[in-house]
Amino acid sequence: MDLTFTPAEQTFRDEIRSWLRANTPTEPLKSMDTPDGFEQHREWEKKLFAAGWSVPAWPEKYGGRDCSLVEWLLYEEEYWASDAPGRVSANGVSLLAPTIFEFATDEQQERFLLPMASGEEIWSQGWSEPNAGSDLAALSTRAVRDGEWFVLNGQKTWCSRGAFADWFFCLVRTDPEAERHRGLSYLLIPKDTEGLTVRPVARIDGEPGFAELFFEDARVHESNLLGEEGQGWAVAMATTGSERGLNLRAPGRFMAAADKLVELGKSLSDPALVNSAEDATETEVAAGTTDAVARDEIARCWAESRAYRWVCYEAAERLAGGEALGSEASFMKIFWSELDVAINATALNMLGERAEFTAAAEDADRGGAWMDAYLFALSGPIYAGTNEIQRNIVAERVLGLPRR
Amino acid sequence: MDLTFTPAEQTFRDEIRSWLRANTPTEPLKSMDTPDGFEQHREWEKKLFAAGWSVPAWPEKYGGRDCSLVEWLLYEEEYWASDAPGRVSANGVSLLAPTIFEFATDEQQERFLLPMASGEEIWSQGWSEPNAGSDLAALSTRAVRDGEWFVLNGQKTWCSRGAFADWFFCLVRTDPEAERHRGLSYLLIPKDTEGLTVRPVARIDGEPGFAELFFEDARVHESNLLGEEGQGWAVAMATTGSERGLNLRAPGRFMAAADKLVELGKSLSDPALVNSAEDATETEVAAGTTDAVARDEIARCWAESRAYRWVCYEAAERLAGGEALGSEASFMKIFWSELDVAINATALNMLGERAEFTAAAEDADRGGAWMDAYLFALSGPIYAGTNEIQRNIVAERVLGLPRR
Amino acid sequence: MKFAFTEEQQVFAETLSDVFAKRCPPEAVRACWDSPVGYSEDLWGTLAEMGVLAITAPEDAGGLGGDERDLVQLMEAAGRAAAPLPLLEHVAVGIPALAEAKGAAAEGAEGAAASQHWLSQAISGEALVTAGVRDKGTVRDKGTARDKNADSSTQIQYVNYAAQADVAILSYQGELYLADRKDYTTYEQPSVDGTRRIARVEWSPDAATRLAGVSASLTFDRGATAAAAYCVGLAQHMLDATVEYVKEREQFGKPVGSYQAVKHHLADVAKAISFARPSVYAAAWAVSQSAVLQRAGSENITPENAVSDRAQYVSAAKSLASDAADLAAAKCLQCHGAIGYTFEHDLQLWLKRAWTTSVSWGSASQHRHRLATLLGI
Amino acid sequence: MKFAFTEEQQVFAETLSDVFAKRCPPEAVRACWDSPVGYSEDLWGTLAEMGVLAITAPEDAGGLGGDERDLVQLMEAAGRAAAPLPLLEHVAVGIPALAEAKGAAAEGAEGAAASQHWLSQAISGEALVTAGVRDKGTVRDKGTARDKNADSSTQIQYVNYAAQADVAILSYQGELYLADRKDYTTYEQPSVDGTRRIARVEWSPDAATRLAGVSASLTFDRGATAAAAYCVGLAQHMLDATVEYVKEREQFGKPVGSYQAVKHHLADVAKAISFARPSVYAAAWAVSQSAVLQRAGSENITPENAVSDRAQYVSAAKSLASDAADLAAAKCLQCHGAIGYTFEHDLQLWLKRAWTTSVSWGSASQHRHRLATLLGI
Repeated sequence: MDLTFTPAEQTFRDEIRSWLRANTPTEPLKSMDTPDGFEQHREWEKKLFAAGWSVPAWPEKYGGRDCSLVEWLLYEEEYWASDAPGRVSANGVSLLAPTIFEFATDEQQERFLLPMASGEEIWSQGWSEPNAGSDLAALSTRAVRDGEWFVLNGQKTWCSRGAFADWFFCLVRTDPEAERHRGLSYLLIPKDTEGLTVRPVARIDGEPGFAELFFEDARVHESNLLGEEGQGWAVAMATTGSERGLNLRAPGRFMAAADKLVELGKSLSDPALVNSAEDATETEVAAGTTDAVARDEIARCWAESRAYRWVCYEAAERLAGGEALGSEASFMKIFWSELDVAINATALNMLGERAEFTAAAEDADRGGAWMDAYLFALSGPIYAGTNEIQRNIVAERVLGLPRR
Repeated sequence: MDLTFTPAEQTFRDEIRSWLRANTPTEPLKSMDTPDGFEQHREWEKKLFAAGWSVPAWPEKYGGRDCSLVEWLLYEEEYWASDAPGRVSANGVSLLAPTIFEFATDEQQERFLLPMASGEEIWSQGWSEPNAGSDLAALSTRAVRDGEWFVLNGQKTWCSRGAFADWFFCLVRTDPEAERHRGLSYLLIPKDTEGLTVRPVARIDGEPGFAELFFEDARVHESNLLGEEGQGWAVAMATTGSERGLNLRAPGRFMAAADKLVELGKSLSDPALVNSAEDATETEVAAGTTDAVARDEIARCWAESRAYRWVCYEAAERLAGGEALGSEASFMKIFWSELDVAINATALNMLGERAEFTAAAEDADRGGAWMDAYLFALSGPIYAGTNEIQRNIVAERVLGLPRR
Repeated sequence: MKFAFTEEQQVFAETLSDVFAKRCPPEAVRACWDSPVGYSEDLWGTLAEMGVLAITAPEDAGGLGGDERDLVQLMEAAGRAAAPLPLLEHVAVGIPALAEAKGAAAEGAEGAAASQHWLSQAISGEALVTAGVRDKGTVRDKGTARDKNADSSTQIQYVNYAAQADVAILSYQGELYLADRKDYTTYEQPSVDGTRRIARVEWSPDAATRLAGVSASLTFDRGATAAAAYCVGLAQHMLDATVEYVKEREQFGKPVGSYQAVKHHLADVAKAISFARPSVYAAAWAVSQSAVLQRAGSENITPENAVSDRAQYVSAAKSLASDAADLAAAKCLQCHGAIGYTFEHDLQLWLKRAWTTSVSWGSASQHRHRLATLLGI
Repeated sequence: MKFAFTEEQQVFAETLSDVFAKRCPPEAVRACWDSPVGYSEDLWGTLAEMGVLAITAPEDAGGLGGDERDLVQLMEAAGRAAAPLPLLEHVAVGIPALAEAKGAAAEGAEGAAASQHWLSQAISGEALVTAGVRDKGTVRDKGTARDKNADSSTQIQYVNYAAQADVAILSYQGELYLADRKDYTTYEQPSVDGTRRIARVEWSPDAATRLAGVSASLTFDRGATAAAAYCVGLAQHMLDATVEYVKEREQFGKPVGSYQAVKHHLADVAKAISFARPSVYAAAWAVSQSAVLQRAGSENITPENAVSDRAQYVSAAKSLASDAADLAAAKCLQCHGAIGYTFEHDLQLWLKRAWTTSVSWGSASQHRHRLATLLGI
């Protein structure tokens, strides 16, 4: 048990920190879910890649640094602490890439990994369907073999970044006779596929953060099949592990958010701004001050952000020792998604009547970033398997409670 | 919408208040779940009855005052505000009596109601069985007809006040062929019935607050059948309505508890006792002080106690207008039981290291009453149908969600 | 003690519910996002014609002489529809304050005179009144433009419909003032809720326009009670809509509403609403009684007690109602899943009104803070 | 960075788990309710023989030279067994403080000398050490007998095992003192947890017995960290026992553990434990490092920072662990239903230790208060 970073780890940390300090855009980029903002973020990905900081945990041949898990956690801590832009390539890098490393042919790895790392090809996930959300195995998009080709018909939905993405990784039904999670296959589909229509869908914030995909006799070549035909479920489940576990939401992100919350607490805790108790029978209800209730919540959020950190360092140690994460990833997904909501809700509660101001409001705190982050956080308990489903998984697979 | 009490209501309130002020024991009685304490509480019931304050909502012929529901709510407010002893007769008066008024023969009403009101006969409920708790319809205690008699075999459990009670009201299976809630009957059983063994069971606080009943060929006369044979479920459900609704836990009880919590908050809020922030890097973690987090919780508890009050006055108005309460009683049961836990948990949290002290500890606040009340409150979310079952009822019967 | 509305009040509330159902469907709410005034002037005109704007005005001023008990279910119905209308500012707060501004002290004479003018305009709907009632001015928010402003007499507030209104009732150091639109400057602050029209208001209090005889504290409590009722309505609609959705939506071969986790989420919402609502009604009663006492002067109850009691009722009600709206928003979004997270789905219209209304006129924790102080802690 | 225990530490923890499983079953815990000392002297003797009491003592004093990293899993195992033993007071807090009381300033010479005497007695188990570490003495609880006492030099604290111990380490104004049993008076305060032996201690600090060179702050954090580990163990056992129970217990024809509400209650408990535990381990590491720094004097890191960092780690850990224990107690009781509410059932033994341990050495909210201050808010 030694939580001191080694000199090598410290050097690694210093290197990314310096690079970020020198290169992080001083002005925030536009939302990655707008046409302009998407391209701005793609340019940032290219810059990261050029400096070798796009995918540090990947092998060098694909643009990485072969860094250790601990170093990757440090990288994420530094990344988010620096206020660097969000990662428009995250769906590819975090969700698809682990699957490619595990299941793809050499040719596929050669074809897909470098453009993914460099930001030239941005990926979006096409799994959910209107009638297959929590119950993913119920999906019904058909892919019928026609020689070397699959012919697709059906609809996908909730494809994040899908409005502007270059490629989609999809789960489709290749064997209509097989039940539920059998008979599925995993396909990689370019956006310009004939017969594929991409309809942008606005998220709660009004930006087209989602897309719907409509397949009408869309033809996808068998070279784009990931893993074996009919084995799509097994292939996909490797990715859901990544999605719920370390890969998608590293603790650095929440540590940085909790630290910002502490700063907000400090900035509002000037005693001169705090409502005195004697006034309370008057009309005043204090706005925008850090009362002790908020202090309690801030401390809780901060402690939880660090708890997640230690959980991840502990998991990294076990993963480095050859163990797998398994169903515990469900714990993490519940934890970070609810922590993220709590951090931003606490901030909004402290901001009082200014909480609702958007980026367009002159008086918004941090350019409306708290409300933006809150809106984003609200999706956390829903996507990648609702937290209700995750709690079932914890209860059944970790605790061993009976399924029914 | 007029929340001012009428002169008549105010007079009624003044009368009970004066009587309680003059008659409430100055020293707390012993626990009603000890042999001595039980008899002390029975004496108190007799005193209440003699003054006409045992069952004010009952008809005069059974010792009541025929008071209105609003008056009864006022009576309860005054009763609990005065720190009068707990009601050892509550199971009879609140749970059984409404059923007797609705289902009993004239002879049974004559036989049972006056001794119940006067405290001469204290009742205990015998419904749950080791394998029929939440799933009450699964109960299996058999009652076989033998002429004018029922012959009982089986076991009952969680009979509150059962260790010292004089009578039990039980739900038993008279038709073994009928499924679940069919084929049950409602029997009134004296404690000295041959073949009935009463085993006291200690509650979490160590006092024999429960009893188990063992029936071995115990004979109960048919004159003690309440309602018709085989109709026990319908008869019993009238009682569970009472149990969950207004009758068992009137808001006055929680208003008084919340008021005591406010007093505790005041007594601990002396600024001289509050830890100053500068000390916090030192070893001190303040104990026994009212910080703003506790203030927030106190205010929440107080607001909720009043919310329950208004819910009950609104319900009283509807009941007076001839409407029935129905499944909304499940709301109330969830609400008061969780409020009761919250009130006492807040107090214990404020007391810090003194929270754990019992009545035997010289330095306990209010003679350890907070911990006693907390222990008692913990049973609330469990008994009379767990709060999980109540939430199912709300969802299915009030909101109309599908059962499965 | 009679905890019930009159039949007249019930009929009125149902009538208004019908009007909102017909005239303020989700598409109408959505349309207000792009309207400069943020509300349907057409519907507002209809309400004026129906006499709704006159409810809280005294009969001798041409009003209906109603009070908060007549208004509370209207606000709740407006909440159910997520109706973006200046009902709170104009009807619940503005008109009663204008009506009370008579028999004013000398220094407020101008305010009193002006208030009579604006009162009749407000009742007819010819003029729009808004209100921003805060404190004595000693407490201010960091991060506003206040700090940039060298003139220390300039006061800052955030006021809904400030730019759209003809006249605003603004508070300064525990007193209320009447400010003509030309007497204050507005800087619009776009809100996450596209139907809000919040502006930073900069103005300099002028003793001549003080609304003498009008209690700022009572006026604040009117706003808080109206906001609380609106919160209850918002929560109720979100619950109803979600119950319908989870009955229909199937996953794993059965309605998601048959899963116990979903049931318990929604049971919690139903419970929160059921316990907030009567407290809001009680607060409306308390405000109405407090206003009577203040008008009549002390008789049986000292006004001091009445004020304290009223504020307890109001803070209890708003804290419960804000919490109910916030809980409903969180749970109903979760039970909808991704579809509820889209801009296309109507749920977002209610979510955003819930987030903003639960905070305005005091958030739950701010009102608990006030309540604790009132209780002497 | 290596977030893992050594194989030696793992084996040690497993060995102790086995000892507790065999020697401290629920009947043994129950027996301690009626024992005057409140713990099994027999088992305590066995631990002394095994060298467990020597873990935290330096090698040059005849100890094993271990630190908090060696201790933390032992405390957790003790919590799983609800073991009523003075491990926290004696091993986690008392012995390290005695060991550090050397090179004392002149005024503390007597304390330093005495501490060497008590240290060897404590390691062997011949003497029992307890500890009550609070503040500078400026903050006191109303309702204690303090107010009755005219002599203002008399200090009051509540200390577990105060009457049973041979010597107590007590704090006054941020300094620690060594108090022989004869130097303080005890008034036992019966606790809801029948294995606790809390007494009100009255004593007068004597400069001659000051433990110079021993940080009261570090000593407090040792106690808080040990209590946090114990809380995690308590929570884990309650969860395990409840999982077993709900798998077996049937209602409506199936195990109650198959109902989603029960599943989610227990998933929440499992999550709370999983996230508290690594934080407690990190706190143990931070305390051990802080102690090294304090012994060595400042080298790379200023001791000031180290103290602040350590306290952040500890307060984060204790708040999470206390919350986990409280949540586990609430949910596990609820999932047991009435059977868990009886004195006969063993669950109550854990519930009561959870309620008391979650509060002692700082409750969750008290530690969050401290943490917020440390973070500069």
